[in-house]
Amino acid sequence: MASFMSLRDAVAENLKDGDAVAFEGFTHLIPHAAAHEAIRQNRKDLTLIRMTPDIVYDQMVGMGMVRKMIFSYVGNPGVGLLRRVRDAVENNWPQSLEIEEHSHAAMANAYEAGAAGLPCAVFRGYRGAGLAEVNPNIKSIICPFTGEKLAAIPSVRPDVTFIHAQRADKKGNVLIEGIIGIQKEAVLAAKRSVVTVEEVVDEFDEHPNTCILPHWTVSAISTVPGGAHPSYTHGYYDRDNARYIEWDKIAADRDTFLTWMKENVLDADPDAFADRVKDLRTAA
Amino acid sequence: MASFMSLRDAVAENLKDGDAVAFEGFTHLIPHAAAHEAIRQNRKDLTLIRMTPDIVYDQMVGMGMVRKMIFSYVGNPGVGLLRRVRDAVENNWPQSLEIEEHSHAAMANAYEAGAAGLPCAVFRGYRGAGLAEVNPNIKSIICPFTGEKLAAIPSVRPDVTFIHAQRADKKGNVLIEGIIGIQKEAVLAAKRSVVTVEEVVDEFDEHPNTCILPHWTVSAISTVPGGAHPSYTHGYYDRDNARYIEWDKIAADRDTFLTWMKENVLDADPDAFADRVKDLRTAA
Amino acid sequence: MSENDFTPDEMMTIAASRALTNDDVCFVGIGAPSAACNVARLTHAPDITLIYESGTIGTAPDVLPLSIGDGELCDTAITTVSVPEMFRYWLQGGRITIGFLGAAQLDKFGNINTTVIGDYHHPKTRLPGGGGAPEIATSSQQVYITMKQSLRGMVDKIDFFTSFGHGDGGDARRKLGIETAGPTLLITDLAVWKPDPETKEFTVVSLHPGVTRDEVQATCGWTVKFADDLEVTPAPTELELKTLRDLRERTRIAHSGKKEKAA
Amino acid sequence: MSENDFTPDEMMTIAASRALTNDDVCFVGIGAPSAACNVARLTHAPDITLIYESGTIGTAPDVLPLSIGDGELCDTAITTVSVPEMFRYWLQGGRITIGFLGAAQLDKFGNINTTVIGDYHHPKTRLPGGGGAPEIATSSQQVYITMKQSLRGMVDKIDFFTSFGHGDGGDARRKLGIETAGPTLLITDLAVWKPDPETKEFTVVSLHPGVTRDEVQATCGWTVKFADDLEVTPAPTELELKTLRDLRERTRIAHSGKKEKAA
Repeated sequence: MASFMSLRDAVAENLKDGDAVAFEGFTHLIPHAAAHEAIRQNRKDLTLIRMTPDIVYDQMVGMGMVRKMIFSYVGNPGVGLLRRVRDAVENNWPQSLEIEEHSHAAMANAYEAGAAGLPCAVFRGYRGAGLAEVNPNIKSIICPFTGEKLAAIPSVRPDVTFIHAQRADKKGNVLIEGIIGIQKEAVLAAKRSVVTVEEVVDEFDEHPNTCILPHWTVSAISTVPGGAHPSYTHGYYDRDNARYIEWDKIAADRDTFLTWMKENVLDADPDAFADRVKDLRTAA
Repeated sequence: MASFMSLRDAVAENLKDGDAVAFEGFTHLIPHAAAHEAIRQNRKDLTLIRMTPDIVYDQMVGMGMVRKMIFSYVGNPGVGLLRRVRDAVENNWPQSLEIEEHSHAAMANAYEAGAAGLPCAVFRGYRGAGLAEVNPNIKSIICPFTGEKLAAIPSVRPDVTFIHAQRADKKGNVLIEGIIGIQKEAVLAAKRSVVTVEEVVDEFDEHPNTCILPHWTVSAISTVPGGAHPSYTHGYYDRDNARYIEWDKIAADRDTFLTWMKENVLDADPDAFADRVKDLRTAA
Repeated sequence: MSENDFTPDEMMTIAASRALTNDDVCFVGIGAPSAACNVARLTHAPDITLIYESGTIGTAPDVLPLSIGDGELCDTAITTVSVPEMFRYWLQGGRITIGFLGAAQLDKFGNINTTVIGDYHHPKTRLPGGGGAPEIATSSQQVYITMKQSLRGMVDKIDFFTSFGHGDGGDARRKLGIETAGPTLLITDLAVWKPDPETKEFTVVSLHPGVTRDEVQATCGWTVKFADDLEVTPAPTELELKTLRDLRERTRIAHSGKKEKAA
Repeated sequence: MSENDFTPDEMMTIAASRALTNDDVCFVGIGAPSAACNVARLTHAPDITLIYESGTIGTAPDVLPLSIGDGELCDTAITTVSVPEMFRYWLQGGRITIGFLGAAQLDKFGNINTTVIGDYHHPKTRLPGGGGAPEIATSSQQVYITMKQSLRGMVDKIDFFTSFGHGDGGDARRKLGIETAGPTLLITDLAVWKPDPETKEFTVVSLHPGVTRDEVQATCGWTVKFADDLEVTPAPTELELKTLRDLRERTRIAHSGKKEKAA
């Protein structure tokens, strides 16, 4: 049953050291504010799960919070590499990083299987792919009707999932629209879930088939306007592409990175996000 | 690529004797007009596929068009049994009927697997269920990670699927809304597909995440207002519950059934449907 | 309103409604389960979540649907999802607290037949079949069953295992790898039954007002066990009865209204 | 506008755009593939269906997206679906006619590496990884590849098989049970390549205007085969060039516009 609370309390209550955690978002609706709160609360020994780790995972890895990362594409979308992740993988800075790497199809199926309560995902994939040789969690099953060999990987079942969404209603039902990505599955697959929203409204007046998470599937809801920045929220504000391009420079150097993190994350708070999207607001 | 054509042509071009065919709809949007056209064209030796065979399948079975039926609930929803199907199963009238029976979960997964291009569906099901003993198409696989035994059944891949939908745009994209059921999967799983629609509009102005079948996934579109009657079309007209109750009496007797079929199906045409929903229209 | 001013069917529906709470997420079948769930929603459990297998989640119909896919279920739902999603994410995902089933045949361990009377391949009577029941019975956290008692319905041995209850009793579910609780409540027109903690045999724990042990036994095909501390089901309250009757009257008008219009 | 008034990169993008038709359903990656697909849509193939793995189907962006999930892709799409649906129904379902891939490393059989330079477990350079590529390469009916030629990129032996092309050539795909055609076209900044029907080795079938065989060989890590009937790629038309440049200019303004606003 969704409780409305501050983001600080939501993170404190739901994210523990050692957790397997997904901050999901597929370019759209990336829960930056929630990830920054996790950084401020200095959680350790995390297993980060995400199809497309980007800036916030680069930040958490660079801050030494992460033991392992499960992913399918580790890049700054449209810009290039994630330099903090590279530094961890190539040079163990600030600590070593275990990786479990999949394809998008595999991760999408693994979240789907997690949401569906299954122990594994079954799909046609990884044929001739090198990942099948380096990732022991890629196995296969045989179709009992055709004899076809299909790929199987464990379902993804995070301890806690964080997502950002457009809005909640007063009962705590959560609406996601636009590029909905994998967020619904990531919440349903998780034991606990925290949703930051742009706003809370009395009730929804949407199309009957929109993507809605009923209140009883969500643990906590925090109102954080701009909480996806520099990602975007469809209907609220645009993607701040310049920040993604800029990140490439910030993350290139360890000291520049640490200085930036202190100023923009450690010494900031969730209220800062509303300001950051002021000039990116879209017409409703 | 969707072609706009008369329902007569659409059925003639896409449904052949001996086909495995799904006329799908889950209470909502049942393609009655298309099924009646198939009856008029007197297709034979069909394998009918549907989660919830109801009046139209009762009619096709009673008219001797059906060799086999694959289903998960064979009832007149909210009313009772399907008397023509019973007569075929219990008394071989007008001919014997082979059945392949599943649970809803199994059929839903089998359509999903068909749409996903997989040879089989894998799910947690049929535990302790008698169907697993009488249906040789219910097998199992073992999760390679947990050792859990999961159910597997062949995916559903109809030769042709018929559905009814709210509307198409001029390019042939098809919009389905409300109780969307299994129709999208049934179309994507099939080799060919025919959609009857209430109307054709210039373009859609809907929510970005509505259920839409792109024009290149559909073979033929026919405009048949009222084409779901006595089922309903969300936003257009209500369910004609009285017809479902009435059917129980019509189907109870072979002669009454045959007389009704001649008057209401064989001697009618798709245009008749618009009249049948005249008094059931809902406010837009 | 006196204690006798209600029918056994009304008592059954109201007793079933009382077993539901605000925190429940119910997978609702048509008929008595649907009426019970909606009476609960309209009385003591306004926040209960009702899910129909057609894909409607958190629905609040003003009249009872004739089918599990009536339009009003969608109109009043929080959201409506596809049928594969319903069965994968919501039922198989373990999110349903109560699966509500009816039965054509029921045995004392809560196994249900709605498939055939007689042999499966050469049935005397072909029934509609299981629909969602086989997986509702195993994926819901608990299963509640409602049915009218009769010697034809409550039988020593069902003709077909449409859905699995407690098998031959005891830990039969665990032996099959089923982790959910299965049937934990049976509500008939005469009594409330619960499974014995050990044997899992349904035992009468409460007789509806005015019902005798003999009446229960006379309409049940197995030898009935009664709890030592057998209770009497509280009679329907005025509010419960009025809520159920109003709901049925609204339903009758809605359905007959259509009939007249369309005729 | 003379033949020399275009860059090799422009020629590459335009040559790639010409390979696309109105009937194609393209799974589009970011960068050169995205530009090529949108030039095709804005010139000779207005009805082409562009799909980005973020879930947008039939999208028609006015500017090139920076990421595969930019808002405009959704705004202009016929519909936007979830990511699991995208990979299950649309890619795995066999509905993609052309999967468009780039490469960090490519070998002569169209095998691609975008994962690591060096050993997987102790990489010299950790690249972003495969994303959708492993299954795009096997589930799309055909695969088109675009990349700029370089000795670092076009190598005799790739360090990691991110996605499978024709393996070691011949019927390597069939041996793995892969039924799709795989890489059927490679378009670089210097030439158009097609696999030999038998060996599946990429062979230059067309040199871009002004490009020599030596230039192609000098930027390619394997010994290049040239078709007997080697052609010259038609230079970009005025319309093609204008379309591409206008698209890039609109994109530049849109992205820098944001930058100024946000700074």
